[in-house]
Amino acid sequence: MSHETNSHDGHAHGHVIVSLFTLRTILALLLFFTLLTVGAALAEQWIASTFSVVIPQWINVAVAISIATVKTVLVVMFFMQLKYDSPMNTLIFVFTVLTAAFFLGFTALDLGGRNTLERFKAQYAIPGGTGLGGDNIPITTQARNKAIAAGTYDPHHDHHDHHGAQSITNAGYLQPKPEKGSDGNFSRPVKGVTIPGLPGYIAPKDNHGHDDKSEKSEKSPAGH
Amino acid sequence: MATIGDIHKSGLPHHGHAHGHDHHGSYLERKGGMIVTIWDWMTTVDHKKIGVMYLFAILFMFFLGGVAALVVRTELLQPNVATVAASGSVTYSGNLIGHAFGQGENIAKSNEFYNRAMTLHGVIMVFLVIVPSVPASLGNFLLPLMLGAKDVAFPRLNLASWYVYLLGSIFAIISIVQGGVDTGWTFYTPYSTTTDAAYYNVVWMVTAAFILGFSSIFTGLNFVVTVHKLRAPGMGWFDMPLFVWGIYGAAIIQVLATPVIGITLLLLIFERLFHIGIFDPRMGGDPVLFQHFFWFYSHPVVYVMILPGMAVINEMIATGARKPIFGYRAVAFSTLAIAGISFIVWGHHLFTSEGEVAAVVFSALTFLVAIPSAVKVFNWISTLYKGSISMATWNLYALAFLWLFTIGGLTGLFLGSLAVDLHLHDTYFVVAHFHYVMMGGTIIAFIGAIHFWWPKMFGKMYNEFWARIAFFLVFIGFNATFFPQFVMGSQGMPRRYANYVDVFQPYHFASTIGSYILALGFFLHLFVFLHSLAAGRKAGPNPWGSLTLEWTNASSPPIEHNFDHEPVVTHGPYDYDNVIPPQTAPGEFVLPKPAAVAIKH
Amino acid sequence: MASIQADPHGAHPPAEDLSRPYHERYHAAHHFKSRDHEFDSVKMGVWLFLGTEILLFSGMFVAYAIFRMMHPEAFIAGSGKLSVGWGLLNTIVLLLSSYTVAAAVRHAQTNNQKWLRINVLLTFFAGLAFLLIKFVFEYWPKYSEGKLPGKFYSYPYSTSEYEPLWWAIYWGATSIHASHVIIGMGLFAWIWLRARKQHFGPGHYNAVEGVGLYWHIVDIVWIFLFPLLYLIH
Amino acid sequence: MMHDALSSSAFGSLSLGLAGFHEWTKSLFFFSTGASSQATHTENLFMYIMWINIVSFVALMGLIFYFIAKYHRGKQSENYQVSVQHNTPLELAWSIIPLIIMVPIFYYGFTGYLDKLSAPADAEEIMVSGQKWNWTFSYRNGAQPRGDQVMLTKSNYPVPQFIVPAGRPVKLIMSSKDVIHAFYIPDFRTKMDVIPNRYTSMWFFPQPLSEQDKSKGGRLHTVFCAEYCGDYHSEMAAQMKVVSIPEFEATIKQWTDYNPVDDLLKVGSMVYTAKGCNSCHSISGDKNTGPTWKNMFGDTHEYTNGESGKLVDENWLRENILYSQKRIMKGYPTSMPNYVGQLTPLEVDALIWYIKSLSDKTKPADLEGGKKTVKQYKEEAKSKGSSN
Repeated sequence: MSHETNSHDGHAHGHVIVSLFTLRTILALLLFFTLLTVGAALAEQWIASTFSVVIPQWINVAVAISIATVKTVLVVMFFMQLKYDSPMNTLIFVFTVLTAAFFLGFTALDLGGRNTLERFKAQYAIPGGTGLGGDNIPITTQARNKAIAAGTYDPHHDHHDHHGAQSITNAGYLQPKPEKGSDGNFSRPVKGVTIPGLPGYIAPKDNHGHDDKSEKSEKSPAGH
Repeated sequence: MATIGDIHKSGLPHHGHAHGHDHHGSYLERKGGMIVTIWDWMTTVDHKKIGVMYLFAILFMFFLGGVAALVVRTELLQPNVATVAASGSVTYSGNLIGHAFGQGENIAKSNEFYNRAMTLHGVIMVFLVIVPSVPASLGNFLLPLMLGAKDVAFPRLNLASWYVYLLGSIFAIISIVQGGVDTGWTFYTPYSTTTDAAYYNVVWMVTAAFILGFSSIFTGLNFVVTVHKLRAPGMGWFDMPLFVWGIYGAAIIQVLATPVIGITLLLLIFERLFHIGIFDPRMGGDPVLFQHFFWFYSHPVVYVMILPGMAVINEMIATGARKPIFGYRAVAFSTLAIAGISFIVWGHHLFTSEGEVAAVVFSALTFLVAIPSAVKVFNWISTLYKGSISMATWNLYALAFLWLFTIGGLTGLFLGSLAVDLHLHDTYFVVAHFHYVMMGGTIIAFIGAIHFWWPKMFGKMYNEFWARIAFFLVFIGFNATFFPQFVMGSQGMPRRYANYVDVFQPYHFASTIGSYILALGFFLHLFVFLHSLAAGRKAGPNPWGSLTLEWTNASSPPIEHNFDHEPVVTHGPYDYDNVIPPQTAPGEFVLPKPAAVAIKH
Repeated sequence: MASIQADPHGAHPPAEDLSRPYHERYHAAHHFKSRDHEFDSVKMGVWLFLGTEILLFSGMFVAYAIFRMMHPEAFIAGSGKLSVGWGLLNTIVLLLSSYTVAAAVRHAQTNNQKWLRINVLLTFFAGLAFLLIKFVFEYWPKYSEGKLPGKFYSYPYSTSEYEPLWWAIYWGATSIHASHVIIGMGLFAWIWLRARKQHFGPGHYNAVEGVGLYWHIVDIVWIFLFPLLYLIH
Repeated sequence: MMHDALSSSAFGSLSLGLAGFHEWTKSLFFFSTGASSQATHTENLFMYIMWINIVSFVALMGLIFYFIAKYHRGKQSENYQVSVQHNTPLELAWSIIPLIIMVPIFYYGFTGYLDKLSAPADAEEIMVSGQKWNWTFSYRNGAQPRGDQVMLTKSNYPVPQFIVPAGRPVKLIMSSKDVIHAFYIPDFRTKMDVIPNRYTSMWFFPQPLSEQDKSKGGRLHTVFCAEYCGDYHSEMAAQMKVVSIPEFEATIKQWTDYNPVDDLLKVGSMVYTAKGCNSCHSISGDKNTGPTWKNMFGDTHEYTNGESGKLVDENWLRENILYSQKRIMKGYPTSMPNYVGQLTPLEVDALIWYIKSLSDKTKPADLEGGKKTVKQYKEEAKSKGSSN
């Protein structure tokens, strides 16, 4: 194979030089869309709080993701020059995104709905794993207890540090998750079954034998 | 159509010519003293040297993993039997290896020892042996040669991948030296994040797998670009040897799937070290999410293992039968189909843990993968038709591959079928199935391929007689080891058991004896190879009479820059009907004169 | 990244005319036919590498999506505790740096050495600014308040039991992204040092192009992280 | 089935032959047949796939051997011929025919799977909990198995026996306390993972008892853990006993409490296995995940929080069982859960007596209190309660 001997062949095919004007236009568009997505999120909160309407979560998600996608397409086509590049590189990019989409899609197909399907069983569900040691108090409660014990807990603390509006709107967005153990969305009556021997959300009551558990059909869990 | 004359014009290095190299020495030629030579190998960017270094590293790791397998099989020779003395003290017998390592008196310790050996076997064989086996060693060596290129696209990245592989191996060995891990090679959470097996060992081992992923990515990325950009003049996509197609398909999967195991293992390390909660159900995390993450990589990687195995089979079958591969395009497209489908079937590893909808969808998709695999097998068998079938060791391995892979593939039907899988999941049936595919497929193809390309790589012939004896030992040992496991599995023997109920003992016994025969066969192969290196006869450039570029246009072993002149492709890789392959075997492999050649011109 | 670049010195250093700038006398590595052949191969390699980056981050995005579906209330509570202002500023910084890097490639193509260096330097400092904002105004306050993943969580005013999980996703995703920014800054420092020696010009700018593409992907990841973490509630 | 075949007279001998052959081939792969309705479905599907496999394998390998015999290189020159390099109809055929063959495999796998998952509404529900390395069961009235422990392997590791009614659908609702396990009943050809943060379920319909089964008092099936879970994974089993419905009802009623005539020592030994103490604490003196109970009573130990020198007595034992996270003995992991709320006072007392009885330092005379029966204990507790 002979080495290339010419000094250079200038701008060979495939080497497209994008003009600064194009680059600046794209930058301006990107900045515009950035402000738009923030604006959309704020506007949505404002609408929800001012008119006391519930805006479904998916609208928020769809708007944000769509704008992000438009921005990505701009970056990929012009800054990364896929528009002028070999189609092979576009193919690589598209296949990669497709693979990621399969990854997300099929995982969500399984896990996305399972917790809601089985929520009625939550009363008994035992969070296994031993990341926190033997006690079963949620880590958020532990943190609060610690702060209370240290005397640094402020009961009037604003829970929503940065978004003033959110504390109002959250009520609209949130379908509050039923307390563990409440029968709110039980599909069938609870039989008086507890699982003896399981640690967890069953209230620690020292002096009950198994024999009288069957009478107490609605056992309330420890409500931390 | 090309004639014999064309080939000579295109530069077949003749026996004499190859050794009369004017200024181009063999790539194996020493550059100076010992230190200079070692430094030369350590800093080389020559794909052939990197491939050879990979080959020896992989074979060493195969030895380590094999020893772990023998430990596992020996431990399972008999069930553990406890004898309770009148004083109340308990003694255990039956756990032979446990006794040998001083752990025989305590059932928990003995079981833990088994679990570590089992994990060691899995981790080493998957991450350090089978995934890099064919691509990193033979792929590195052969891909540029087959394409008529001087090197892979990014030689320094190639060297980097080798060093990353070494680094990963070192991490794995650190973990092993410190006592190993007992998580199983799948590292399922929350077991792997909470097991009391030496705390940092798990982190070492997971980090090793994480690092090895990068080695895999580098190799894959390199190969994809090489195949796209560095084909010799005149070589279109469908003029490439099918070996290249197989490696290409595997490389695509390596590039697209491996990053996901990277992030998975990174999160697992975080979880183990810091308990960030992503896989910890107590903090709202989800252990089944880990399984999805893990198998999103680990199922496609099954095809990273088997596609290169199939790739070498193409070359061996075609040369061995001296026939064009039947339905070249079907085989090439089935490679891509397997690579594509591999990304959407991972859920069949989770039939017992995932939701109903996902299970049904994944089951349906799983059956799709059977089609391209079946097409390949049919095409290979058809290739034998009216051929001239060689009985050399490497072709025996290719035929054995057909036998073993067919069993492995067909038994996959049981596991893809949901109702049956609920019974067979996590039993020895699964163990037998994936050993028939992974070992009977990839490793058998790999061992055969080493024989096939041995003369090209080292310029020496091996002893055919003893190699065939070793082959029969391996083939018989393999079937004796793993066939009983199918029966054991369908009867209900779960996998990863250190101990078992008595009824399974005959099968375990047969399996263990089989594994000893298998080991014997592999050791015999080792001696055959060592003997060849020390005292093998010199090999000509094309002892088997093949038509791909590395045989027709390069000497054995190849010169440093592969080819004297840049090869120009004038015939297809399997154009046996029209071209008499130049052949330089010393004696026993005389080729026929195809009548067709005379007729055609 | 760096090792993807093909051998810049070629197989045989040219003997002729060392006074000409490096990018003019550059020879492709010996196994390529021409500099264009090498350029195309390198670019394809970089794109494949970017594919692996996308899939690496896809793991974090999938985890985000799944946990969001499982514990929406934790994600709403956690998202409300982030500062949109700093997030927005960082987005703008990264977008600007994306522009400067695209401009740097253009100036390499047109042999405008001065503006090539300036743009590379600007990109480097944009990365630095991003990290400063991230660490000083986001990571540090959250760290000191105890808004940390999993076991380390100690912020007493949570409104959801699974808030530590949100912080695991937040810290995981942003720290992996930040580590990519740091790597990118290292690469730009390397590019700048080489640009000073006039290594890049119309005939040879593989490295600028490759590192630029990498930087754009880092930018794109942030384009998605910003709304997902800060804006969706 | 055999007797079905006999009853059809017309094709009696033929179908006996076929059915007998079918049963015989099945017996190569399964220990028992027809333990539940789903099991039969799975076995038949298995055998269907098996026959497809055998036919394809024999056909393919037959071809290979035929080709080798006919075209091996020894007789190459007269055999080597140019043949077609591809044949589109043939290749299409062998792509499409396997696809068609696989449709029923998928379909029957799918229906069988749904059948194994969706339990009828009137199923008998049993809660199953897995933990390292023990299964615990709980019936609808809160009863837990209090039968004898059985040894399935020869490794001296007792596993629980639980009962299910014959001829009534049984649904298992399962969850794990720690890592992932899998509940696997080989005879029923089904298993399901037991996962920490969610409930999984499976169901089956145990076939009615045969006369032979009845004479043995029930039919026994083995349960394995099929998902790797650590040191005792291979010992984590259970025995399922299929009994008649009346016996089932009577037994679970009896299991709601301990037998009134048993003494506390016996109850203690039952609690030891039923509550899974045996998975960590040996009684033989072997060190395990937890310290052995042999000679624990009346001895002193060091703890990770610096305490030492305290003589183990009844109160000390009570505190450390109920609030075990308070102090951990040196050299052992922190994995023992608090048992407060999970043991009845009776069980705690019984355990204490049991541990006492395992120590050489306890004189036989000191164990008199442990001879108290459950009935006596309860009466005492009642009188104490009323006096308060």
